[in-house]
Amino acid sequence: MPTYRKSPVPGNRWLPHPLMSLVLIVVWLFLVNTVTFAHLFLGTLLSIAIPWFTNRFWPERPKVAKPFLLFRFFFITFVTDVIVANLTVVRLFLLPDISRLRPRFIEIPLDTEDPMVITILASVISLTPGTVSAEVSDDRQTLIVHGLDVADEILAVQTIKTRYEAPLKEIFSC
Amino acid sequence: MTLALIPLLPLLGAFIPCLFQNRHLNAASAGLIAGFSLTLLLLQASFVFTGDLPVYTRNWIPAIGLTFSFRVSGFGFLFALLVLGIGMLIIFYARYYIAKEDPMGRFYTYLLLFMGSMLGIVLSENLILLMVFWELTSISSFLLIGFWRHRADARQGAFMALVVTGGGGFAMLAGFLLLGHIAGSFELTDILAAKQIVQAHPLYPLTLILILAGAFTKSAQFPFQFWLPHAMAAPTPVSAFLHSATMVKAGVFLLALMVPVLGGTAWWFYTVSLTGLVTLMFAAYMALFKDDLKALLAYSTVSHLGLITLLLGIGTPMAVVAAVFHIFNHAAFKAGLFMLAGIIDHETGTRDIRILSGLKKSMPVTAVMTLIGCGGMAGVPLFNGFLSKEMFLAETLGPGLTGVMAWIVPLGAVLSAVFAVAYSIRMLVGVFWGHPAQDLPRSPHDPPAGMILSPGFLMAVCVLVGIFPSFFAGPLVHAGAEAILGPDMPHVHLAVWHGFNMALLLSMIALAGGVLFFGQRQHLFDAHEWCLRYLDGKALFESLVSGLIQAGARIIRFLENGSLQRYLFWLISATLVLGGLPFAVSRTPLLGPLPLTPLDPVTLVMGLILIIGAMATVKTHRNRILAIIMLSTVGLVVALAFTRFSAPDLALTQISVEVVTIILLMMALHLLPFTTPKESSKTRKWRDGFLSVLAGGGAAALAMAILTRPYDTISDFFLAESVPGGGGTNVVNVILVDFRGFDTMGEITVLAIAGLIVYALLHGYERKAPATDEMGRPWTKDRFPMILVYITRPLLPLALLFSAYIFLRGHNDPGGGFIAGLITATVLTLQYIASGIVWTRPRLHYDNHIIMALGLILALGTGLTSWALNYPFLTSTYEYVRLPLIGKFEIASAMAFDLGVFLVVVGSVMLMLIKLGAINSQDARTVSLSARAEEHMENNFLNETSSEKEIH
Amino acid sequence: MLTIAIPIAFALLTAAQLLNLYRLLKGPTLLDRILALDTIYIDAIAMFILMGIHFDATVYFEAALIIAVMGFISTVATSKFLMRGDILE
Amino acid sequence: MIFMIELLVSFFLVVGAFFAMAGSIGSYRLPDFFSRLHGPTKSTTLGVGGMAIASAIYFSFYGEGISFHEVLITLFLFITAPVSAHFLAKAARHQGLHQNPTESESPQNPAD
Amino acid sequence: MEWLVSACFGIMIACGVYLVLRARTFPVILGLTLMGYAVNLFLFLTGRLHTNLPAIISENQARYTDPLPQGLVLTAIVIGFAMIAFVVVLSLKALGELDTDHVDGKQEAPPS
Amino acid sequence: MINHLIVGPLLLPLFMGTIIVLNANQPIFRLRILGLSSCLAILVITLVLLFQSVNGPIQTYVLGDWPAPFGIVMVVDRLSAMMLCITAFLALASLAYAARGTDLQGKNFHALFQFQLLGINGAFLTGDIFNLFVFFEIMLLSSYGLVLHGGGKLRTRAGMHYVLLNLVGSSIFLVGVGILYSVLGTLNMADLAVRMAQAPAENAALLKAAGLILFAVFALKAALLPLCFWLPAAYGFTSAPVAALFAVMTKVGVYVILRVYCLIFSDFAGVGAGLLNPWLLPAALITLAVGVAGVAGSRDLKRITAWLVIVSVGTLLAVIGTFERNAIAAAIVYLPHTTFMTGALFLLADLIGRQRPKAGSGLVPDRPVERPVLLGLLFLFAAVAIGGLPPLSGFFAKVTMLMMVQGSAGAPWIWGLVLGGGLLTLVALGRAGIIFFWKLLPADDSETGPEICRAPVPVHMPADLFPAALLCTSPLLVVFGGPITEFAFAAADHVINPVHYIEAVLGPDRSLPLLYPFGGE
Ligand code: NA
Ligand code: NA
Repeated sequence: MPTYRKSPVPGNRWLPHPLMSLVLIVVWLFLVNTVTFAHLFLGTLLSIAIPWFTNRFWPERPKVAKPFLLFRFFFITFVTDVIVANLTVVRLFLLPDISRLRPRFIEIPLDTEDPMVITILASVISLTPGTVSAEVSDDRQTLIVHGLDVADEILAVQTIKTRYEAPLKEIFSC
Repeated sequence: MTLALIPLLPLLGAFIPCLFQNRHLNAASAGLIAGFSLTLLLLQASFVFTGDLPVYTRNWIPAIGLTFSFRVSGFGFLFALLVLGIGMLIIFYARYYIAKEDPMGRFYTYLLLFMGSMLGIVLSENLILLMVFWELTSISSFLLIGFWRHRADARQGAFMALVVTGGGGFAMLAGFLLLGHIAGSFELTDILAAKQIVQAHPLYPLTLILILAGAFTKSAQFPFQFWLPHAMAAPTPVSAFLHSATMVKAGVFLLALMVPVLGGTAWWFYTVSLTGLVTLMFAAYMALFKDDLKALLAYSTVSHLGLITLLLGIGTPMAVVAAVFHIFNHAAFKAGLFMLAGIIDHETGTRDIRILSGLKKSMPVTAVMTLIGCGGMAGVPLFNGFLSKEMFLAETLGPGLTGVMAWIVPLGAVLSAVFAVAYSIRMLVGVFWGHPAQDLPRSPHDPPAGMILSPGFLMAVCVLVGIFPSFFAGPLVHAGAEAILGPDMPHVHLAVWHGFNMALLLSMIALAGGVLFFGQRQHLFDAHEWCLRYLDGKALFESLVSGLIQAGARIIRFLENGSLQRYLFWLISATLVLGGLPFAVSRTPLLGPLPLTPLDPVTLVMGLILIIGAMATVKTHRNRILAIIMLSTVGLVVALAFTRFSAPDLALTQISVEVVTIILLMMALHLLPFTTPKESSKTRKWRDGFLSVLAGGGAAALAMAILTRPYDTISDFFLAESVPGGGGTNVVNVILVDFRGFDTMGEITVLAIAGLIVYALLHGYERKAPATDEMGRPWTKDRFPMILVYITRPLLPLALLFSAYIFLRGHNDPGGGFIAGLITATVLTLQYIASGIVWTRPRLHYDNHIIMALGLILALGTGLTSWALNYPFLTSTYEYVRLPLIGKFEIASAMAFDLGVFLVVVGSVMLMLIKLGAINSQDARTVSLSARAEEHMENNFLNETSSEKEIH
Repeated sequence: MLTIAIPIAFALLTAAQLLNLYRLLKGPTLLDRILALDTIYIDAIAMFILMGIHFDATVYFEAALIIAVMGFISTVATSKFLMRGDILE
Repeated sequence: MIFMIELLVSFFLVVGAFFAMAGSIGSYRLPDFFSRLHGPTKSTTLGVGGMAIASAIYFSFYGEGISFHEVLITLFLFITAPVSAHFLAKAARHQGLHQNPTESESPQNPAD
Repeated sequence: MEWLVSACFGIMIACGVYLVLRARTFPVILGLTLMGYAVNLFLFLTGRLHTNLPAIISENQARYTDPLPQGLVLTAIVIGFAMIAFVVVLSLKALGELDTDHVDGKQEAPPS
Repeated sequence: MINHLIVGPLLLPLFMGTIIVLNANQPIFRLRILGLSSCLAILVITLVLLFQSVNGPIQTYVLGDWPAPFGIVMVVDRLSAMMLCITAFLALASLAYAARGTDLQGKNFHALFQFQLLGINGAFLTGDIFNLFVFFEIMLLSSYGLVLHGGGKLRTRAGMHYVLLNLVGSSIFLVGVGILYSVLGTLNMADLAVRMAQAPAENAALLKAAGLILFAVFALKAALLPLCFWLPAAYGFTSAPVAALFAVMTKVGVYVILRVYCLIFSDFAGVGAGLLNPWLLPAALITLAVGVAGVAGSRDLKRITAWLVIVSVGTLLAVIGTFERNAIAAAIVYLPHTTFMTGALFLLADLIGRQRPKAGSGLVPDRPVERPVLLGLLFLFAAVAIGGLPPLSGFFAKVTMLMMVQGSAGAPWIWGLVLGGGLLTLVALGRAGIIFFWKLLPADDSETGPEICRAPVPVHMPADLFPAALLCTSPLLVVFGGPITEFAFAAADHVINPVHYIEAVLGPDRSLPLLYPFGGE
């Protein structure tokens, strides 16, 4: 069973979810498209008020053990992979002979049971090379993935596990 | 006022007898009221006999010429006297007649009501007022005839009387309205003076016919005579009252009343006299064959009314005098005879002439009185009936009749007189002579004095008038006739002996013929059986009524067939016809002068998607989930179109609403059948298709007509005032929360109502969902897929922030409370979708009713604050506030209003969705509860308890 | 430059929408159609953004964002409907 | 400078639109549902993301100030698109769709 | 452009009318929804077609589209939504009470 | 000085309805007190408005303080004040009756009732055509809820027909409003009238189409043939107090027809002048005829009453259809009478039906009702009034109408149908009364019978009072017939002559384009 932290460590009664509040302030500034003190003030108000309300919906929160790794994973590995993946896929779409594709399901055994990590992993897989995550087995032990053009199943599984699962596990330390 | 009190006393006092349980008090109070009335009437006697016409007038409804006015003419006085005099006798008589089991108080109430209405008829000065009392007699006689409600014949008789006389009343009302219209007034005094104008008017014949219809139905003239014999189901005092002096006499009263204004024309003469003649003969003939004493008397009554009608139809002054005299005489002997028949019934238990026999021994007093009454009825000399009948016979020979009528009328008169003598003899001889009857229900003897007193008084009047007519009846008849005839009043001397003349001869012939007829009656009886089948008015009436009822039912069944499709077809067709007609008949071109804007390919393609999506929705509507998908394509493209044509607010709203709608539809679809069966016939499909194409074509044409026309709009005001007046740059939003804030107020009320209704409809409603999908596949056991659960949680605060953004910017940019509310509601709903009601509800434990109500109150309260500043409801205000660091920002009251909108939207949408989702939650939990789901739920509960702890 | 790029982008997006429409009508499975609809939603977002640039107006942004939110919820609800029948349980 | 910006915007626009269309081509051409799923999930999402970036650049230079809110759209799509795809795939597996389109897809739409 | 928009409106009305005339509640609701979209569009059209003239007061813009119909449409959309939500629930209620989704409560389909 | 009372009949039910929603979980008696006190207060307010309107000018209330053609305006003239009063009184009696138990048959009854009042009052008050749509929707949606209140097979089916037809109707309404705006560019009804009078001929067909399309909607609400067939089932199967209140709902349709076609499409309206003149009278007469057939052919008192509602609409609109001042005045005289009496008859039908175990309100003999004297008397009262017999209001209203249509082209038809219809009504109600109160089964007969459908519900005294209160208006309408008729004529003056309305709403300058038909009153 995953370990849920019922009470967030850094939060308290009035600021239950500081990280979320920070994200919300940033998003607010993105939304309003201007950085003025007024909007910062308003954004802060909202960023305190909204988590206060939504805290109950997200009592168990992932703890980011390695923020830097997170940053590197998303802004380097992920972004490049997305672009590469898309170029690959587009090439496949435009293949003159579409029947050359080798679509198939592959099963990836999971090393983690943390639902957040599984969720992120599944999403990342879907956005990157030729794969779409299709199902998490009921016991959360396997992730079933559809590959558009899979030459070597074992290689594919291996790539996913090392390139995505391992860093994610490390980031969220589980 | 005294005048008005004469009819009003019995009417207003009618309820008094009802108040007592004691039978003596019932009768005494009724008698007292009638007595008061009579006293008041007699106070008027001095005026009447000196030829004055006392009138009491008060304004009532001037616009329709209705006044509350009464008059006592000599004729009215005569009638009122009859009504009250006989009425009091009846009250006295009924005290003994009405059985202990019957509610006597109610009887007297009805009787007084009737008496008052009757007095109203004869004393009204205003024609509409007269009509009021006229119909009141219909109602009260209905109650009286149906007094013994447990008897089927009483019910039928009452109903028939009501319908026939009430219906006649409606015709008469029309006639009166025409008459008043022609004469320019509804006051009798004016109308009676308007003979020339009325008779020269093109509507005179119609007016006459309508008024006569009322009079004839009331006085049971042919062919409306049939109701009267059936009204005999009433208790005998009622018959005695209604069918001698009052109800049926109202008809002839009216005829007589109208003689001065409507009489004297060929129309009048032929209609009235022929009707009278036919009635006279027919009823006299029918009376001959009646075995029931009351039935015999009833037909006799009809016949005598025919006689009076005939006299009024002839219309010569002497005929009118004769009519008035006969009205008086007939009232006296017929009321008495009815009472006597009642006594016989009361004492022997039957009224059947065939059973009754030889009663003269056991009931000598009754026998003598019946003899007097029958004498009057048959027109035997020395009894009152003889005098007026002889005057009648004289008139049938008089100069008033010419041509064919000159011999038809006398012939008919004599023939009916023969019948009258015959049935009178039959009544008298059949009951009192012969062998004493053996097997009567009761052993007969003369009734108690109280019961015999009333008929006794009347029989005394018959004899006294019969012998000393000028002393006992002269002044009354004179005053009565003079009131009708005015200056035409002839010199009349009522006397028993007028010398030997043709009339006397005819009387003698009648008497002799009657005796002869009575002897030969058996042959006639056989022939009569044959006629009866064809002359049964009751059967005709009943088949008419049931025919009408069935026709009504058939029409309704044909039109109102309970098919919504048909009703909708009519609605749409009606709209098409109405909307299309102006274009069909006018020559104006469809298109206006505005130039068309060029079409670009992107818009074309999007339009194409919309068109295809709409058509695909129709094409796939049997596969419902597919149709939903097609429909949402249309919704999306509509939103794109709004954006394309400069309506970003609309696009936002459209998209949000569309998604919520789709979710709603799918939630419903889960419980509804997945597919629609094919059940429309080819014709229906073609018909509907045709209508659809017409509607679509019409709609498109309409849109073209509009888009190509220039127009001049008030919107410039909004554009100009939005910033300075409303404090916002988004004009659409300012319109919503300010210029037309009241619409928005109504709109959120609609939403709240929808929430309330959905809650009300679904409260306690449960429905088992199908266990498999439409292909028979079982549902997945993964109720709350993990990935969705964990993606929605961080999404919630982000979406709420977005919603706050949309809300706050609404006044100046696209957005606003409604869209923000929808986003919030949808995102919260997403929590329910992802994690289920059990998990989510405790985290959102707000009562959506309350949120909704608070929203409404906030909106309302914002609007009301303007009252304090003496501005109308919903007057908005805004202020630019400058704070240190933060700078200048705007506070608008419209924002508070918009927050109300937001709350209502959130509350109602959540209310609807959650309530809808909860319909089958019980079933779902039990049906497909897997181990995994159970575990999941357990977790949820764990989380929940802990989080609850956190909160408190 | 933009005067060329925008029409090209519009043309490409329009073509994409047509292809989506084909898939929407053709199916063959219901899921194909749902996918097609989802794609129409996303391409609509692209069109909104493009319109914003084309008209030099910022008002299309919210519409785009709302479509993104609503399109997601719509797809999720429909998929759940297919799997569970009961969307909100 | 202006030209470079315009070029950049144009580039992102066209490339984004191209990816969006490529996604649709994928869903148009590919033989089975699972394969078709790849197009919209990846290409279209990226395409829209590209156009959002174009918009961000455009409005940052031509608008009233820096405009980054388009990034939010991209972000949101990148979060939700895989979830949608995952859900659709899951539903498809639940419905028993297989790689081979001819086997299972015929009885799906009784009304067609 | 006007022709296209008018045609769209007409076809939506036609489809809506046809569906509303069906015998089962669900297609009727679909028809009502479609008609609702169409009528909202029509109401919007009473402000005529304007490209890129949103009614948001700004110094850069000289002309604006007619904002009033848009306000009306917004109200109409909301009311229409409330009505559809209600009628959806009503159809379920009717199914429970009448045990059929026929609009007239007919139990069996008549032979076609 | 702003007369805030004008919005009282709107804000009060809105506020009280909301308060009731907030108190939804409180004991029912509290909700009843809230609802009834609201109705009572509305009645008082509307009475004040009525008295103000008797001698005063047309009053307006500009919401949001935005001047007339731009903002939304409420208008109180004599007719609307009277309609408000009628509604308030009927609502009070109906709600009091519902508080005898009907309100417990489902949820949210009291809140919906208040919102229903809001909708109806709004439709009477508003001077803006789109706002009229909004109030129509409030009225309809609440009525959907009330019609369905309590549930049950027949009620649900009838309710569904009612709902679906009206939903389509709402769409049509919007199309009509849209056309009007697209040509005339305004929504204020007075402004519409002014602009209609000035509209060029090339827009005539479009404007006429708008008017006639709107007529289809109003005809649906008012239940004119062939759009009336939802009514008998909907009114006949819903709960009695709701049906009683709904006696005024069709009158909303009538009112709106009167308002719109005497104002926007009046005789002075240029291209739209006299739009409805050829249509209304025949449609109304056919409705009247079919309504009478329904009255005669129905076998249940509730259904009879429902058809009587159609008859009353047919009568009203036939009279109004002459579009003459006097006739309209007569219709205004008839309106309160027919509304109250049909409302009372619905309640009576329920009282009677609840006490007859087998037959309910069906025209079949059954056991005697409890306290037959009182119920019988009330029924007699109602029958006499509705049948148009004296001495109750029906007779005088009928006389007034017949007299006032005299001289118009349709007069013979109106006379014939009104009088003939009256006779058939008399037949139907007489038959019903005889069966209910005279033709009885022995009291012990039904105890053993197998076909008992429900136990008779004893009726407590107060329940009788409410139909009685409605019936009491009938003699009052008669006794005060003089002033009432005078009022009706004054009200008709305001209705038939749009200048007054336009002046009140837009100020004297704006009505100049219209002719002063009565020489500058
Ligand atoms: Na559910
Ligand atoms: Na459920």
